[in-house]
Amino acid sequence: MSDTEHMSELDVLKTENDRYYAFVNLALILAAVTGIELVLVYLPFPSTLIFTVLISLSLFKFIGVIAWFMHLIYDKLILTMAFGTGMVIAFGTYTALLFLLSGEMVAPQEIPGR
Amino acid sequence: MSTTHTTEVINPSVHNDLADLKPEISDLGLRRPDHSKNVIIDWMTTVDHKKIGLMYGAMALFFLLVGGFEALVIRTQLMVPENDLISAQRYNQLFTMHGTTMIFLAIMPLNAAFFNFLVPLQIGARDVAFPRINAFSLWAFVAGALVINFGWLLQALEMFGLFTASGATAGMNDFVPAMGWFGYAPITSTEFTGAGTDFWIMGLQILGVASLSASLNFIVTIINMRAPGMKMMRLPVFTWMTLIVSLLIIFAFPAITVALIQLMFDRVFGTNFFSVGGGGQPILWQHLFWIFGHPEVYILVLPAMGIVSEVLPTFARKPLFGYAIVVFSGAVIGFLGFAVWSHHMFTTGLGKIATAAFSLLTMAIAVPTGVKIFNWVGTLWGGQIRFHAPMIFAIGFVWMFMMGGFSGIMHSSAPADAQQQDSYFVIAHFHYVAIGGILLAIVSGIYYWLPKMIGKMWQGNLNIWVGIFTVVGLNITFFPMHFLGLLGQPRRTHTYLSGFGWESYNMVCTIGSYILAFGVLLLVVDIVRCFRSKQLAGNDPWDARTLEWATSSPPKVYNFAATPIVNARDGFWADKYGPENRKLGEVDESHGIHMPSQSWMPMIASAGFIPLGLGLSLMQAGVPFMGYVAILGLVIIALGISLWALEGPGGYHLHPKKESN
Amino acid sequence: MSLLSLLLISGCDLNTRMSTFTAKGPVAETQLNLFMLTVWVTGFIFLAVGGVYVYVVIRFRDKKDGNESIPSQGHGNPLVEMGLIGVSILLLVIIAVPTLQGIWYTHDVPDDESSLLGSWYTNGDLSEADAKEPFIIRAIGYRWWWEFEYPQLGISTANEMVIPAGRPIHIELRSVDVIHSFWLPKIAGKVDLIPGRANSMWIQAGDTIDAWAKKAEFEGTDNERLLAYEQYLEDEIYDYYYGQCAEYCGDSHARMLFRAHVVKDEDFYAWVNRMDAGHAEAPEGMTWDDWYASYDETPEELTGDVHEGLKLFMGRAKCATCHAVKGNPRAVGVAGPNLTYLAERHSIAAGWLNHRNDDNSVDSEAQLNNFIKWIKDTDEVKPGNLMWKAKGAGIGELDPLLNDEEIRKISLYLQSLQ
Amino acid sequence: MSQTESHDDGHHGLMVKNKKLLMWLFLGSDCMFFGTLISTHLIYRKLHPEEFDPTQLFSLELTSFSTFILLMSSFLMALAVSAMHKGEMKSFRRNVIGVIFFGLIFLGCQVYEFAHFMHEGLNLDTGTFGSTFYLMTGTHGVHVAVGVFWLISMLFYSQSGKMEAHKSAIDVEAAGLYWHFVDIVWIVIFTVVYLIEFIA
Ligand code: HEA
Ligand code: HEA
Ligand code: HEC
Ligand code: CUA
Ligand SMILES: [Cu+2]
Repeated sequence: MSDTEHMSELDVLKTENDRYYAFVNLALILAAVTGIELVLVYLPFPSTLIFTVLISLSLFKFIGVIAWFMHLIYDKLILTMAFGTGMVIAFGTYTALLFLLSGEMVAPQEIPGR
Repeated sequence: MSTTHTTEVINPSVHNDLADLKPEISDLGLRRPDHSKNVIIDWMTTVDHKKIGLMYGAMALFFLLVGGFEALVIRTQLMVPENDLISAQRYNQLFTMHGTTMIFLAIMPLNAAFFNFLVPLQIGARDVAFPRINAFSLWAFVAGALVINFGWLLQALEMFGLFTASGATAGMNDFVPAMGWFGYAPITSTEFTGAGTDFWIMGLQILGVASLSASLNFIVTIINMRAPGMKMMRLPVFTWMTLIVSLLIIFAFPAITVALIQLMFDRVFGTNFFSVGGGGQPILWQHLFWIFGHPEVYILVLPAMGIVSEVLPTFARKPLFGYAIVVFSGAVIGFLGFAVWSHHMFTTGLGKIATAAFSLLTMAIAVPTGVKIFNWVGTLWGGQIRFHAPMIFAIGFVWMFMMGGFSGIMHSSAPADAQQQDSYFVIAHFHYVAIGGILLAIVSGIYYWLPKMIGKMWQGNLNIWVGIFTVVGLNITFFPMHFLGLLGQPRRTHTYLSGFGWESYNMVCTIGSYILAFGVLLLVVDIVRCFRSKQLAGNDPWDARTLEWATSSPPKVYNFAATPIVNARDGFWADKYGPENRKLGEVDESHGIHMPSQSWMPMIASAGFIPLGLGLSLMQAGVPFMGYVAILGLVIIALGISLWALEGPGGYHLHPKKESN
Repeated sequence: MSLLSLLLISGCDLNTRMSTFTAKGPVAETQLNLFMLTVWVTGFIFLAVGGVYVYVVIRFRDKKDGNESIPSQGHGNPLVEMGLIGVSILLLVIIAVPTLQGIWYTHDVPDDESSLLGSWYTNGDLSEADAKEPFIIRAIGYRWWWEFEYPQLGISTANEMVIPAGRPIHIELRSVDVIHSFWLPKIAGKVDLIPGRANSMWIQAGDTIDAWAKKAEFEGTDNERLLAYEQYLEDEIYDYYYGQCAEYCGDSHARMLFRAHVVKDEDFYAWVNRMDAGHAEAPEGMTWDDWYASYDETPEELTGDVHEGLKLFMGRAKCATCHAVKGNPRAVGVAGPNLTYLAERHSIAAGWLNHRNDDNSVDSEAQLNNFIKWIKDTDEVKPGNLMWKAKGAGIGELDPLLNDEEIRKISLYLQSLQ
Repeated sequence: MSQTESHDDGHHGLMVKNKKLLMWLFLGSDCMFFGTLISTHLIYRKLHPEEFDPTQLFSLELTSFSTFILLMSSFLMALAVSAMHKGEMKSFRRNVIGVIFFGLIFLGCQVYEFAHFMHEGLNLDTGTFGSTFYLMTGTHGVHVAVGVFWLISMLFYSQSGKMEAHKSAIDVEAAGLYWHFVDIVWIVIFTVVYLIEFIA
């Protein structure tokens, strides 16, 4: 943690101890969410609803790990920018790609003479 | 104030701070190769960004000649219709390797040479953030270049009857890649091409590792290693462009890395990523390639723009017009570049909506590019333009690049592109931006910075002839190609019938290419003459603006005896002409300068790429035992990296005597 | 430089065989117009920016007058920047709007009544479904030749297609091996044939009568109109068009050419009927049944060059294993081009070997030489092609190879396919 | 590479350690890397929805379990980094052993899963599904394996006594970032590759 560099030993201990609880809570939540996800897919709700919820939950886990375990919320903005740029480009590009390729354009393999 | 063409003689022994230093023992218990008297060992184990830059430059110039030679053979073959100087197969290998060589082995490393040499100097740093990773990038590049070109060796041996493929590979005679520089599936499948494709895949993969590691290094360097006072908005534009290009590289290369892995799996393990029989879609390769490929062309051109943005202000003796907006438009070009990849695929049946979207986004790129052009003109406006060699090429760059950009705009109109795509019109477009743009800028950079790099000054007026021959040659070679394309000549054709009205154009193009090549040859001669020149350059031969000119030429290992404190954009200029409060300051370095230790490990680790790459390629071709060679390569890499980690960073301290000026 | 370009432009003929400057159909015309628009717009910018640039470089050169004072260190001017950005965007909009129109127009066969096959095809019966579709040709790319199939008309040909003038045609693009690209510059820009992908495009040689009349602002009775239109087609459209594969597809990519004969409706119908019937008779007027009876039992009685050529074609030379000749019940190969009415084509080997006279007739002497050359040096004319080596099936793998006499006879037989 | 150098953490305007910035940039780049792999898989699922029905093969229970394992390893990793910052070597070592252990379990599950799938007839060359599935999850597995190897090296290095809490904290943190990233990639894969296949 870059911000610990300028802290005294004691401050480090204190912040780390504070974070400890955040970590434990997050771990419990992550475990619970994974359990919910597992159950959710079998529930008889409309599939779009389940789909949306699943994606949101996964997003939530994703952000949770990045923000706390990876300290992004504690750290300098530049790191969020470095990672975020990659995320945004990857997400944008591949979402576009997913729409660019469509099943309609798929043709069976052409065999001479058929 | 220093005048141009300083002739003061500096006694090289005065500042020799290294003489009394002895190598230390690393954490592994081995002697570090520091301060070796053996020149070869010294260069092979160096972690000095300046030496690494020079090596990149030398290697890249060599490959520029190789690629240029390949182009000359291509042009000679096309001089007259139905020529049979070389076979179709050889021709196809030549243009594939010409494109690959020029882009990955000539222009990219030439840019890397400038990054390496200049960025730490321009930001007032001692070195890059990770000097050993930097050395690793260099040697990985060399390994990749060797793997890609290995096929030529086999092909040459086969041609002279010294080698025939036998055993599992019996009958194979295509060892050099021949599927075009973008290797569209499915011609890259084992059904259609042989070992050449594997060398290409593995070579590009290794080059990718080299580029990625170098780029990560540069981003960290630029963000973290700046001298005090060197705020982001005070960075020289060249450094800004390096930063943007490095970001483009780290976000663009993974796409092709994965695509190459998938292709390799198709070839080696029979997967179905791109093979139609198993449901694969060859079109996917095109998308993945261009997701990388289009940012790649801006990766090539942005450093060139950076160079020009340094040269023009220096020789107009004015600051860059609209600095902030030039930087910003560079970033916009870079990131818009991720949103236009399908303009290379207008003829693949994208559908109306996608075609329209990519058409418009592509046009949008003209705006930030135009901003740069306008600002360069603005820089010259009201200046005091001195036509020294670097300036001649920079002025040529703006002009020629603009022409290349305009044909890009013609491509961006999708229906018009339907007639242009895969014709010589495209060849004309990108050679204007590549040669008229990038190459001229790089030549300008060479003329500008070589005196800094080697401490010697150019002699005579050969540079004018270089300028005349390259600019005239490039226009004679590539201008007619616009017409060739519109008259229907497709690219990548090893020959053509007479009667289509292409003969005279082709003849003119070929003649032009020889004029161009002669220009390049003169450049090489001029560089050699510069190396042998007796005239010393002095710190600041051009009356320049940025920090690298504040230190000696060539700069000492430690770059700056005392880290400068920057108080203005164009800090060195402000130091010379600015008000008192803008002059450079100095950090107190009484505790000495920490220098990194040299190391064998980067080179050893990257040497492992050679057996890995060749092994995997030949294994797929069916050569026995090659799997083991590949594993050996992996072991070498792992070993190199582990020892590298264990030997520790080391380092020593220098106490340079204060420079006199 | 500009002098040189002027020289090039004025000194050179832009009406060449594959020139995109002489557009002969609405698709190519749209594309050409757009191109010219980009040329004008960028040309204008070139002159404007380039002019200022040259002026600046000359005006502000260092006068060497000993005036060493430093020029004013101006940093920029936001107003100028914004203005220039605005102008750039405006100029781009000028290109963008017609580009969008062009993209929509060139994408699909126009959606109107007269585009349907049923609205103009009067040569025999069409199925209901076919009549309601545009005219379809399936272009299938092989390394290194083209198959052109007319699914609605039940015929198939190779490398030289025959199409009626003034009729929109929907082309389905398919490939059996690698990517090829269909490019007929005077009629339409290219679209790729990508394996595994259902690409298509539309082409049309010359305007339809309505479009033409509108463009020419023709006034007059229907009959006059028809005649004048016919004259326009005669003068400008009926012709022999050159095309080429435009995507690198391996060794002989340079030699993967094709042709389109654009003809009047009646000629097109006649051609279709001939292709449909195929070669109903064996040489010298024998029925195929008789010929095969003799071939199987008393082959020595079939004498004369053509008979002997056909015997070789069916027998030792194995030609029929790869080639189909409609009518001939045993020549039904599919690995190579369909050879029905081969001798009427003006080129072979996918357009590489030509035998066309200027008056649009076939030069039979050159044709014979080309057949001989092709069969003898298949691998030299097109390195790597399947006819020479095909895992044991190629004629380069015959043992012994065909001798000159045999090749001559086969070629003479091929010349009888007309 | 626990000892990647930073010979001079100099005067950085932004006060982020070199190695940390390097690692985050690398992870940003890796987003593109896994983005390519995952999107290839999704694209082929979209193009050939009927080609293969993975619900017959996937065992959600097993995959949920290994997801859980990986999440917990991430938790331990966070604790290990924390311990390192506090200079508590022992606690650091304990947590890292836990991470390694969980990582190995995850790999074990994956090996088992692959073996099972192959036995059931899903191979690398089974249509596009086999190709994309194995390459994507396999690449992730290789990342996990590299992480495990890295942590094991670190463990041994800490045993050798050469590791000083404050100097090496950054190395541990870099390894930690890498490990967490591998975890979040799996979070995505778990949802878009496994779970959504089961939505009725
Ligand atoms: C090396 C660098 C480089 C650069 C900088 C560019 C710049 C551009 N390129 Fe180019 N391009 C290539 C390298 C490059 N290209 C290569 C290598 C290929 C072919 C690959 C292959 O197939 O092998 C290619 C191919 C290519 C194609 C595909 C052609 C095809 O295959 O059919 C297209 C299509 O849109 C295109 C467009 C553009 C555009 C719009 C720009 C723009 O960035 C240009 C912008 C610049 C200007 C417009 C000039 C200055 C501006 C002004 C003075 C302002 C005012 C102007 C206007 C308002 C118009 N390029
Ligand atoms: C940035 C890159 C770059 C550069 C600088 C060049 C430089 C040149 N290129 Fe390049 N070219 C490409 C990138 C580049 N090219 C790419 C990407 C392709 C597409 C490939 C593909 O389709 O896959 C291509 C394709 C291409 C073609 C089309 C081939 C085809 O489609 O069939 C042609 C044809 O004229 C050509 C010509 C030239 C020429 C004459 C030069 C000249 O500038 C070269 C000038 C000469 C020199 C620099 C060398 C000087 C040498 C000597 C003085 C002699 C040395 C002697 C010995 C070594 C013995 N190039
Ligand atoms: C193994 C398959 C094969 C055999 C056997 C074969 N051909 Fe071919 N033939 C081809 C293929 C494939 C082509 C297309 C080659 C090309 O243009 O690239 C071709 C092209 C031709 C053409 C040119 C057609 C055109 O429209 O351009 C002629 C004529 C021809 N073959 C005649 C013959 C004769 C005569 C024989 C026997 C002596 C023969 N072929 C045997 C596969 C075969
Ligand atoms: Cu077919 Cu090129
Ligand atoms: Cu592009």
